[in-house]
Amino acid sequence: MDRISSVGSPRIGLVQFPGSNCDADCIDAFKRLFGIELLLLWHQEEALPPIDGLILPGGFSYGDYLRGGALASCSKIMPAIKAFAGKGGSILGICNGFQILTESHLLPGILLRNAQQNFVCKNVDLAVAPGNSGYHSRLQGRVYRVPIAHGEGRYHIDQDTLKKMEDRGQILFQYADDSGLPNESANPNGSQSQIAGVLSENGRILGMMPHPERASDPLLGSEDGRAILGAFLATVL
Amino acid sequence: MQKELLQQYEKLKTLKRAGFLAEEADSFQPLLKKHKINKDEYKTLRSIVERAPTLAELGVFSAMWSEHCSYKSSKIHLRKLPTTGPQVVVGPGENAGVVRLSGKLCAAFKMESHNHPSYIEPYQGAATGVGGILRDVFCMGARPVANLNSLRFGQRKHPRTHYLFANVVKGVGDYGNCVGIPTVAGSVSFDKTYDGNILVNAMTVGLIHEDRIFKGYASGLHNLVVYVGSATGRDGIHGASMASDSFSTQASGERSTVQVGDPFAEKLLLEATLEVLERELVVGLQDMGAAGLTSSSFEMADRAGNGLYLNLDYVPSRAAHMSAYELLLSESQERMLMCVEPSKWSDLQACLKRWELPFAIIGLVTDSGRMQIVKDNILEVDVPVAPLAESAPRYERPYVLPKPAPQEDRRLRDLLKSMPPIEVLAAVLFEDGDKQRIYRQYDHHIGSKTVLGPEQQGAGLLWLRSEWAEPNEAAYLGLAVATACNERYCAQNPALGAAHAVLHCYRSIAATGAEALAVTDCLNFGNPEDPIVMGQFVASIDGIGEACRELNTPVVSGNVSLYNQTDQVSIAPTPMIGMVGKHKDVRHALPAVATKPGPLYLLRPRKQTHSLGASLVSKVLLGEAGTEGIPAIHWQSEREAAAYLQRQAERGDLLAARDVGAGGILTALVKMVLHLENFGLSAHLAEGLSLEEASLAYFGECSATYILQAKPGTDLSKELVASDLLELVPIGSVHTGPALQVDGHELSHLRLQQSAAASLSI
Amino acid sequence: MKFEVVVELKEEVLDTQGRAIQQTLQRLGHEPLSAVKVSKRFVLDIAGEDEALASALVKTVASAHLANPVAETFTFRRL
Amino acid sequence: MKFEVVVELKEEVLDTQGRAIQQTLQRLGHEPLSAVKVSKRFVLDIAGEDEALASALVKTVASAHLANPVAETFTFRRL
Ligand SMILES: Nc1ncnc2c1ncn2[C@@H]1O[C@H](COP(=O)(O)OP(=O)(O)O)[C@@H](O)[C@H]1O
Ligand SMILES: [Mg+2]
Repeated sequence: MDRISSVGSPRIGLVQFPGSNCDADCIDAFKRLFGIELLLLWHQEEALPPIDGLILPGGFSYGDYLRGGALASCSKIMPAIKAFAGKGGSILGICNGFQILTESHLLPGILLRNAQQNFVCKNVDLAVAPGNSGYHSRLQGRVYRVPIAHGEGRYHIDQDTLKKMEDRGQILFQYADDSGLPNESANPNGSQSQIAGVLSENGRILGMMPHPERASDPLLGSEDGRAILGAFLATVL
Repeated sequence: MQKELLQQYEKLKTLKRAGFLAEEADSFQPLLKKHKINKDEYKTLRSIVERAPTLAELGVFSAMWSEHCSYKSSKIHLRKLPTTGPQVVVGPGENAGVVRLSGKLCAAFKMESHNHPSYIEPYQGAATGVGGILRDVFCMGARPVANLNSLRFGQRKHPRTHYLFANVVKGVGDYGNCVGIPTVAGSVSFDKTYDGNILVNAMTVGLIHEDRIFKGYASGLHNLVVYVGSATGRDGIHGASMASDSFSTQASGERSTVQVGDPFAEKLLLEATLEVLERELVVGLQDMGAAGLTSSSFEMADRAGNGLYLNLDYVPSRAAHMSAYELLLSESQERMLMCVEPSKWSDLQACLKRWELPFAIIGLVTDSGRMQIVKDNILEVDVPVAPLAESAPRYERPYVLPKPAPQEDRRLRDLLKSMPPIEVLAAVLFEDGDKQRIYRQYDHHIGSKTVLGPEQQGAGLLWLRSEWAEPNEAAYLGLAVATACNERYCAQNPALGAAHAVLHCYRSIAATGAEALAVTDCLNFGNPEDPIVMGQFVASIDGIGEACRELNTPVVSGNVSLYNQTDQVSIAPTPMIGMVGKHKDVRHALPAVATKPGPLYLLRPRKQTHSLGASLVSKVLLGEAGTEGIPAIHWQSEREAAAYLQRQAERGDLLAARDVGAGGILTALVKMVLHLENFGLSAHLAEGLSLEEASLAYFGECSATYILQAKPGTDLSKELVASDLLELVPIGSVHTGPALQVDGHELSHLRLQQSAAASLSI
Repeated sequence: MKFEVVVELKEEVLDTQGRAIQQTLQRLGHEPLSAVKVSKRFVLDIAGEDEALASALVKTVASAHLANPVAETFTFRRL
Repeated sequence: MKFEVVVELKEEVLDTQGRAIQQTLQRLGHEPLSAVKVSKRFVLDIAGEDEALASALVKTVASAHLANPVAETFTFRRL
């Protein structure tokens, strides 16, 4: 997909669903880290304005009263988002945004209730799994410390699809120990293969449970989100 | 719609009235009793209504005059609290208190209890408690940025404790997480005084522009009264009087419909309310809290000195055939009452629709000075507004002031003489369990402001980055928040204990490098009709008042929760304190845990004393408070210690600071590295002392004492506090590697962490 | 022996989940969907042969742990 | 017309909630309780008289929304 405008900063949209609550954090992070003003898109719009990339923020859309993201995945704006994805558009879904992406089948798998049954809020270390996507090549070679805060983050997928995803390099992030080894004892929610973030086949849609937008300043505990959000921006440049 | 309501209003006089209660009937006295209206109160009621009331009217009076809504037992004493100061923008009386942080940037905050509902249904009780306090803050126009919660449960081995704990924590977490407000600090303890009556106190802090503080009135003749939010069900009817009810274990099976919290609806209500206020679409707005539609409509009308006409047929309801009584008194959650000028109605409507909130016009502002409420063409309520509020009962209940008389208590000292300190330490450290069980379930990062959260173990600290602050302060301005109350101290000595609660918050705020600004409280006490309990209450107010005057932290909001008792046994006085402070530069924020190696110091009074009375070690080893006294307070020392911390933090010389509280110096010291795998410490606190003396120095509790960690290479002792009162003593250092040594005792991490794991099962 | 326990909110208690699901799905065009109630269902496997004993156990477990009597009711049956 | 929809985790998906409940209850002394499976139950109210139509709607709603085929299966019946 061509960029909307080749000069100036990219046009990035952010969808607000009823119950989205990490929208302000995303807006703030993009402004401070990259000087980018996100375009706010209301869930009831049926068409997207011209954009280069799209963010689905975290929160509890519709209270997550069915499964996380299930009700939002059928909101009015979704067909336009699917069309954007179909054209190879770049999308970043964070936490609830990830759930919305799996629920609307833009990403494989499902996010089930955490294995230990409780909501969990903490910093995790993320390792970058093998793969050749733009994200992989930008992010490989180090560990990222990023907060998580969710009750339904246990990634599940059937074995065959998992194998295919691994072969195609669709796994991006895995929960790891601080040395960067994916590790069951570092797995906060029982995710299959410690999966914390996955990509679409074309490598342009990323869904992840951790919140890179919150790791936006050393004063907040980590600035590792900058690299991750930067890798997303790189996919639209 | 306005026209239609006006027409209805014109014809009001022709309507049939609901039946007046038959005062001679046998059922009448029991009915009054059920509504907790006593003889004198009924006399007043009658003189206001000028006839016998209808059932709905009786319900209205009962709710408005309940302890919960009217503060009838506490008001005369609350007046003694200091409430003013240059930082105070809005003092007590509004939905929340407001203090100025910098420039036009203010913090609105309040704390509230939800004790009884949480005991009956812990998950929903705790959740709706959080919802209620959030609404109090955002209906002033403030955007909530932090939640805190203070929890008190029965002993860990009490059969109900695990269930209550697990569900209260889940309820607090699920609600705050879903609305998207970080829970950045709190407190918890387990004590047998709460076996039959737990405490769930929730606090919210919001940010607001000084010129945009909203105090809503139902003003403007014929303006529309609009109901916004979830439909009304038969939830928590009598909630307001239940909150003032005491428990008996027998009655715990008999319940009205539980209130269910809907955090998703709350989030929509929050966004819609802030938008409505920002765009100035309404003249009045009030959340429907305790006593629901009744208290919100009366408050709104009373503040404007107006009357209201309401037609309950328009109230969205969830259950069939709800009576006027039920509609007026239901405590269904997530609802607001708004008052709008007809010209703004279409904008308001569009805004509410966008947020997918149900709404309905239910009435009009009138100049009658009366509350006139109709349902099914029957006039159900017709009472004057102002007298009802003005004549609310006030009680000067008899009280007996406590007279603490501490005495030496050898039992604990003898025990300490015979026990290895390391064993005592393990027991003390984990008495309240590992607090991760709580705060892991609370989102404490959302909002991207949390510089210090529960992982840093002290007060919460938010980085505000607000353009409303003074330009030279705006970039790194911080808001510090804390809550505390040591119920053991309060049981022993209510006045001094309450002062300690204020001090505890003050110290943990000072330990971040911030300056304390103001206080909110939540006064949890037993039955005020018991002169001893009332005496505890009065003494506590004195203690809080003294502390707040001495520390220059006025009380700007608060809440009173009485009748916390089971089977006639009242809880220990628990005046929970919440405090906010201002941090000038969050780049110099001090956590209460070590993050790097560096030298350690003890900042303490030159004449330090260690007290064992009502100490944590006494609770753990003796199973009771003992008879010795609790630490005395020396205000000047406290102020100097806090000022010293702020100064040193600002200079950038410090890495961490922790106030010494329950459990004494050794406990505080070990907690600074306990959760870190990569750091240990070596320190000397009581070398050369006898075991009894050493244990006293380790676990005795004290005042004006902090543990500081300096940046490596900084020698703090060079700039020793130039004070006659305080001294700074080097005690060792934090180093890399797990070894943990104090006075030659090896306190291996492993051992301690095992006890941490064991404490998981409450 | 398998038993099914169904735990439902009492009639008068607000079903926040059901309401949100119903409203959203109706807005999506499923107009005839006039109400949704959400409940929990447990399938319990009880070791042993004695049905009366097993059924008593199910009842105990359901009333003491699976359902919260303040807000919920339960029914159970053998599968 | 009322329908019941039951949404269950597929056999191969670990039911962590069921396992947690089973373990806790067994620890509390309910030894014969050898397995617990948790599922969701929805009661849908469909306006109209035509059962075939209603039943088709229930099926659509269940398969598109109430159950996620990646991990769940559903059954439904008229009540
Ligand atoms: N109920 C609670 N909710 C949120 N945080 C809590 C709660 N209880 C304790 N905490 C947090 O845990 C940390 C340690 O608690 P504190 O009461 O200060 O213990 P200590 O005795 O170790 O000083 C603090 O940061 C506090 O805010
Ligand atoms: Mg502390």
